[in-house]
Amino acid sequence: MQSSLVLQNLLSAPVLFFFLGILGVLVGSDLEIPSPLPKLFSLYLLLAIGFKGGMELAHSGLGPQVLLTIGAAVVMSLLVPLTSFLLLRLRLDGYNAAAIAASYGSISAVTFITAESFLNVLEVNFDGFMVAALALMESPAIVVGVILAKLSAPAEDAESVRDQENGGDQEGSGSLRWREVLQEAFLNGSVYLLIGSLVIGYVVAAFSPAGLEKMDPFTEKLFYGALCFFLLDMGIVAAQRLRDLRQTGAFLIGFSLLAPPVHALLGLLVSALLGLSQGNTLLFMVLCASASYIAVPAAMRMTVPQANPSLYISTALGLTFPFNVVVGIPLYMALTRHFIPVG
Amino acid sequence: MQSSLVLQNLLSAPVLFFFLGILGVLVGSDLEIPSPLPKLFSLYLLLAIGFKGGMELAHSGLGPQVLLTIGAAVVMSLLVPLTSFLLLRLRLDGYNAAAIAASYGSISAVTFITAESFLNVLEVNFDGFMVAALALMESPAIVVGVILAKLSAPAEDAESVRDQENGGDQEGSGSLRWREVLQEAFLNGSVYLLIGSLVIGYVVAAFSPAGLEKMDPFTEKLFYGALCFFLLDMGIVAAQRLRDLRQTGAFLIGFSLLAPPVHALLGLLVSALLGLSQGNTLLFMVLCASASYIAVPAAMRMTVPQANPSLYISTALGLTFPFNVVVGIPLYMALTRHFIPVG
Amino acid sequence: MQSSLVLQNLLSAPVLFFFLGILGVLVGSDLEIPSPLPKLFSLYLLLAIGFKGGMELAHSGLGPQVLLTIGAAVVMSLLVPLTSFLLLRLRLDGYNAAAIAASYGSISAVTFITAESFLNVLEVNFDGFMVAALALMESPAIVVGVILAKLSAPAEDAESVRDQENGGDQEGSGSLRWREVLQEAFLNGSVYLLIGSLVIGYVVAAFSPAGLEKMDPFTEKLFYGALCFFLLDMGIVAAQRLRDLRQTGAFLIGFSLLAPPVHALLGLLVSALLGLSQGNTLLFMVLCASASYIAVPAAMRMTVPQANPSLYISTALGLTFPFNVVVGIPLYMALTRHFIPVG
Amino acid sequence: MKRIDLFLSERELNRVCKAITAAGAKGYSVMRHVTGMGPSGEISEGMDFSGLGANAHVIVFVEDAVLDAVGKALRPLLKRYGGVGFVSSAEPL
Amino acid sequence: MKRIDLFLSERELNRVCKAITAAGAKGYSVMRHVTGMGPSGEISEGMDFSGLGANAHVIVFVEDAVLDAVGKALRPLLKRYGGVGFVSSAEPL
Amino acid sequence: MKRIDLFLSERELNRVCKAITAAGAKGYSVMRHVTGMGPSGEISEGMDFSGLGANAHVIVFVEDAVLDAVGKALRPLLKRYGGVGFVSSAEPL
Ligand SMILES: Nc1ncnc2c1ncn2[C@@H]1O[C@H](COP(=O)(O)O)[C@@H](O)[C@H]1O
Ligand SMILES: Nc1ncnc2c1ncn2[C@@H]1O[C@H](COP(=O)(O)O)[C@@H](O)[C@H]1O
Ligand SMILES: Nc1ncnc2c1ncn2[C@@H]1O[C@H](COP(=O)(O)O)[C@@H](O)[C@H]1O
Ligand code: NA
Ligand code: NA
Ligand code: NA
Repeated sequence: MQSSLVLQNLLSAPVLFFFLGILGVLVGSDLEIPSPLPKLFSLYLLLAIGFKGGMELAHSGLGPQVLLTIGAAVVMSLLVPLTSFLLLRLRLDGYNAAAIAASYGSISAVTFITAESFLNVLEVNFDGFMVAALALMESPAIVVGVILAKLSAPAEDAESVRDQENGGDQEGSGSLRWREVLQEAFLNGSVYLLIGSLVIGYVVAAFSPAGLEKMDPFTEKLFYGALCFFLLDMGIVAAQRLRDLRQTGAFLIGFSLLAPPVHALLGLLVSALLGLSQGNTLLFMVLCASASYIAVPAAMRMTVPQANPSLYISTALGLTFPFNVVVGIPLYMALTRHFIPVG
Repeated sequence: MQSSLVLQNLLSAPVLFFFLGILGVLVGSDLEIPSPLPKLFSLYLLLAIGFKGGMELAHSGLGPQVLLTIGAAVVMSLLVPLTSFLLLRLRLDGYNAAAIAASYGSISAVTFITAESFLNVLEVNFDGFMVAALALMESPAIVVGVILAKLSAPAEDAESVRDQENGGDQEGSGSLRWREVLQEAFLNGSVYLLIGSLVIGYVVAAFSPAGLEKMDPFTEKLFYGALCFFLLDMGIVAAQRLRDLRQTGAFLIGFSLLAPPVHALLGLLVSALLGLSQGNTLLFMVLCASASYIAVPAAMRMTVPQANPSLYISTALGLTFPFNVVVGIPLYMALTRHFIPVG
Repeated sequence: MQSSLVLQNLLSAPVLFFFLGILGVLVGSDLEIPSPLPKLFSLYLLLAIGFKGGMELAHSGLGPQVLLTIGAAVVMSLLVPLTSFLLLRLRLDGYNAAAIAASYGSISAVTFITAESFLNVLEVNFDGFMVAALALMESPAIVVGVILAKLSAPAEDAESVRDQENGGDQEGSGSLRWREVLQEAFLNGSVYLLIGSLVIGYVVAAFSPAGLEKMDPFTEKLFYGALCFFLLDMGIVAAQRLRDLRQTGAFLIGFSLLAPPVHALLGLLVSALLGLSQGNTLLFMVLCASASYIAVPAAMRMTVPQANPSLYISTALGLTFPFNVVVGIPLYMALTRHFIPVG
Repeated sequence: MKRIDLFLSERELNRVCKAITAAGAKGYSVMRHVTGMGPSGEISEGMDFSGLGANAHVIVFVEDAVLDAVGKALRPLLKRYGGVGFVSSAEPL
Repeated sequence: MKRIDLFLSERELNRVCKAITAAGAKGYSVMRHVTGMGPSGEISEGMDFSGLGANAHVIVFVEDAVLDAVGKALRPLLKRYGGVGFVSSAEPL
Repeated sequence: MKRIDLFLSERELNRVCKAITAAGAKGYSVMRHVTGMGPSGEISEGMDFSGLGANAHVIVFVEDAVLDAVGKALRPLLKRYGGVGFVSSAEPL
């Protein structure tokens, strides 16, 4: 049964297109999705998933289970960076450890979407409020990452950074820096679009439900195919990142492949305690297991410029993302089926 | 009832996404739809609305009421620039007054589309031939604008322009200039695509109706969602334009907020005289009330380069467009319901 | 009946949008589809047609007729360049003759898709395996083209090319050159995407058919409209190419208008021998008649840089493509109806 | 040899390119979707779909002898429709 | 007159543009979706949608007198966030 | 320091970039979707999806000492596949 889950995932259209992209790079095809087309698909997926999530949230309401699950998700996005940081600090300096930890505390929306598609094919139900959990896990991890970076900064370094800052862009005091961090954490384009679409989906479902049906062809019908197209590009990009792993080192490669299942197990534990359904458990595990390559790198680049972007991008995008999409999702589903009772 | 109309508009998906875009700029999110993606949506909307309009025109036929309505629309697109010009001349030089007047005589396809969506949600019928009116209101306003600019040009200035022209691009005589104006007015990309799609929709509906059903998922089903996506970007762009209003001055701000309802009232009067249905009346009012930020600026930039583009773009896009989409449409609908008898 | 076929083609939405694009350039409209949007549609069409073809291939299976037809298609893609080359050599040097010959041996996916749409409207059946034939006709023609170019290269020239190569990019021996040719022939982005999507469509249909229905809105429903949009751009591009024909000369213009019907007749003969259905016959003829303006030019530019790209692009895109789309397809259908028995 | 850099609205591009070749330059390159700020305000990427259009950046490498003709052809266009131009020295690679 | 060429991550673009105008330059032009290679590795087009972003190329033509101020404003930004800058000579067309 | 500007078909880009780094340059920047006109005709934006592809603009800032090596590596490529290259002087900001 486990192996059938793996197969069912491997033989699904989205994962096959992901492989097609990876293979293209490996065999040397010049296939590429020119910029800014990937951005179009990425914006579309965020808008659609947010809208649908908000719509379903309006139907299910904000009961105690919903709030508890979302709360637990936020706690996970604060916890995971802390434990990851301690581990990463064994080999990396504070800046890089903090930036990578933030990435793993946050989430990958595309991994989540792929898991949803997988559940759809298996005909396992899940709830729209999981999208709210997704949306609320991005920002806390960023804030934690910045705090960790500041705490681990050598004293003079912190000083000189502040000086540069003052000289450079005339921004002055330490308090201003915080505004920047919060802005990067909460108003990052992808976070903002996801939360905004969620709210809009909620409002439309609650107040003008006639609009839902008219949105359906765009946000629902088109979704699966657009995901395939985007995963084709993700495969290309992930494979290109694999080349960077030479400079990444064995430690980080190990981390990026072991962190996902470990965090997924943590998520399974929490899901069991919360009494989540099988579908929601898989999604919760995927949220914990996945790492951000959009919102967090964007924020870290601005707030912790001392960290090397290629380290956090390469691991999250080149290893953790493919691992979760290909192996992780069916593996977590097998665990879910084993430990979580049906319905 | 009026307030419920406003609410129904405010809580519709397209308007909410428009707000999301505006809010994003105001709070400082870095959300953006990179170029040329907005162009994709803008071309798509023109193609789809043209095709659907042509299709419905083929069904309704070109009866006297249709021709009369289209004729009245064209007359409005000649009249509105004249009255606007007289008003604007109070404070602005001839070039700028002419360019802005042309913009307000012409139309905004996206405002029209948003009004159509609004009518759909209210389940109020309207006719496909209104798209033909839309398509035919762009060019006359441009021609009037250029004539007004020429008439108000100081004698020596007109002379020197002609000289420069001759020296610069060797284009020679004054008659050639007219060819350029007509080309900008009638062959402008957006005018051309809209009219072309209208004709194609008509032809396909009349001669190979089997194609209609196959176009439906693209031109009809996808439309509402694509409109939402595009309005998200329009919100971003409109809000960015708001910054320019500092240099615009109070007079122009007042004009851009008062002209729409005044022109809409004119449109209501004409609609009542023509005996249009409620749905068509709203669309007619919206045509009169809206201002162009695509075709007209493109044409004015080339034919009246003495005018300051940021004046006509900022007012049409930064104020008039949001006003119409948010407040105008439900307001005009309330007036329609009050003055126009049901079907 | 023949003339009704021509009309039915001329009045279909895709062909009308193609005309709209051509007309736009001729009358001087500034309508354009900015890059990389055409690439989006081109990638989408390849993905969708490949996926659907693979899906139908899985349903029909790989019987002897299927393999025979595909084999015959590959043979045609080897034969056509040879005969074309002999003809072109009358007036052109070996490099240019070889590059143009390769283009006419290969295929145009958009012409094929337009023919499929035409069959759909006529309600004539055709088989999914024809897409496999399409996919397999691109690479052989490229290989033949390169061989022809090498064979016709003057001895010293071949020498000096190898030297430059060695000096230039340090790539060394003649065997390495072959790797490059095969890579351009088989791993060219568009070939790779088409074959890859075909395989994925096959695999999904065979192993996880639940995914088919979810892909349907993207790959099937949207297809016709997207084709229209893309043909609008193809019209613009084709018309722009027409300008280059001045330098092309009468001989090449004649070739690009006569080669398609001649090759189509060859295709008709083969189809009759194979006992193909009417629908498959039309598609086979179109494959033989069309010329490549994507995969082959991309490959020739790298492997036969001595040839003048504007010659092979202008003829394939500016003349042969419009000829096939507008006149060829209905003409070939008339011939099919005349010579191939129904069902 | 001289290198000419022009920044102007996409809308004027056709005219400018025609003037460049008419003045005797043998080639030019165009980058579009350029944004920026100049005497007449800011051009942001968001305006690309509007009638205002974004900017284009045109680069022309010409022989010293042709510079004058190109400059003479372009200056009135830049003055009339807006845009800026700069010249520097270069040599073939 | 001087021509300044900057290559930096799109993410820093806003800051850099503000610094340029604050330092007294009268205009600048921006090209986005730029890829490339530099001391800190390769930036490929594929990364454009990710949080890393692609590069931007900023061109600023300034009077010689303003060069110092612009350089002073930009150097710390380039040092902090990455990116490179070069100067050459130019004159108005 | 020298500034090298290359204009060539997107198709040759990979080769050219490899040659640049192999010749010892420490970085380069690439702009794609470039159109233009040169000895071998016009490249318009519409051709971007076709096999011809649009042009790319590559900018390389190198130490004077490296210029020769880069030039030597690039000239045969430009000759073989088409494209042009120019050099001018520059200094770090
Ligand atoms: N000093 C400058 N340096 C670089 N680009 C400039 C400069 N001044 C103007 N530009 C560019 O030229 C465009 C048109 O300028 P203008 O219409 O004169 O404001 C601007 O949007 C900028 O892209
Ligand atoms: N020598 C150079 N010539 C041209 N562009 C460069 C050079 N060095 C760096 N760059 C550009 O600057 C970007 C940022 O460099 P960095 O972050 O310092 O690696 C690179 O991605 C390149 O686009
Ligand atoms: N003199 C020039 N100035 C600027 N760009 C040029 C020049 N000549 C050629 N180019 C560019 O180089 C590309 C390739 O040139 P070619 O293939 O030699 O015709 C052209 O399409 C232009 O983009
Ligand atoms: Na996580
Ligand atoms: Na109006
Ligand atoms: Na062929």
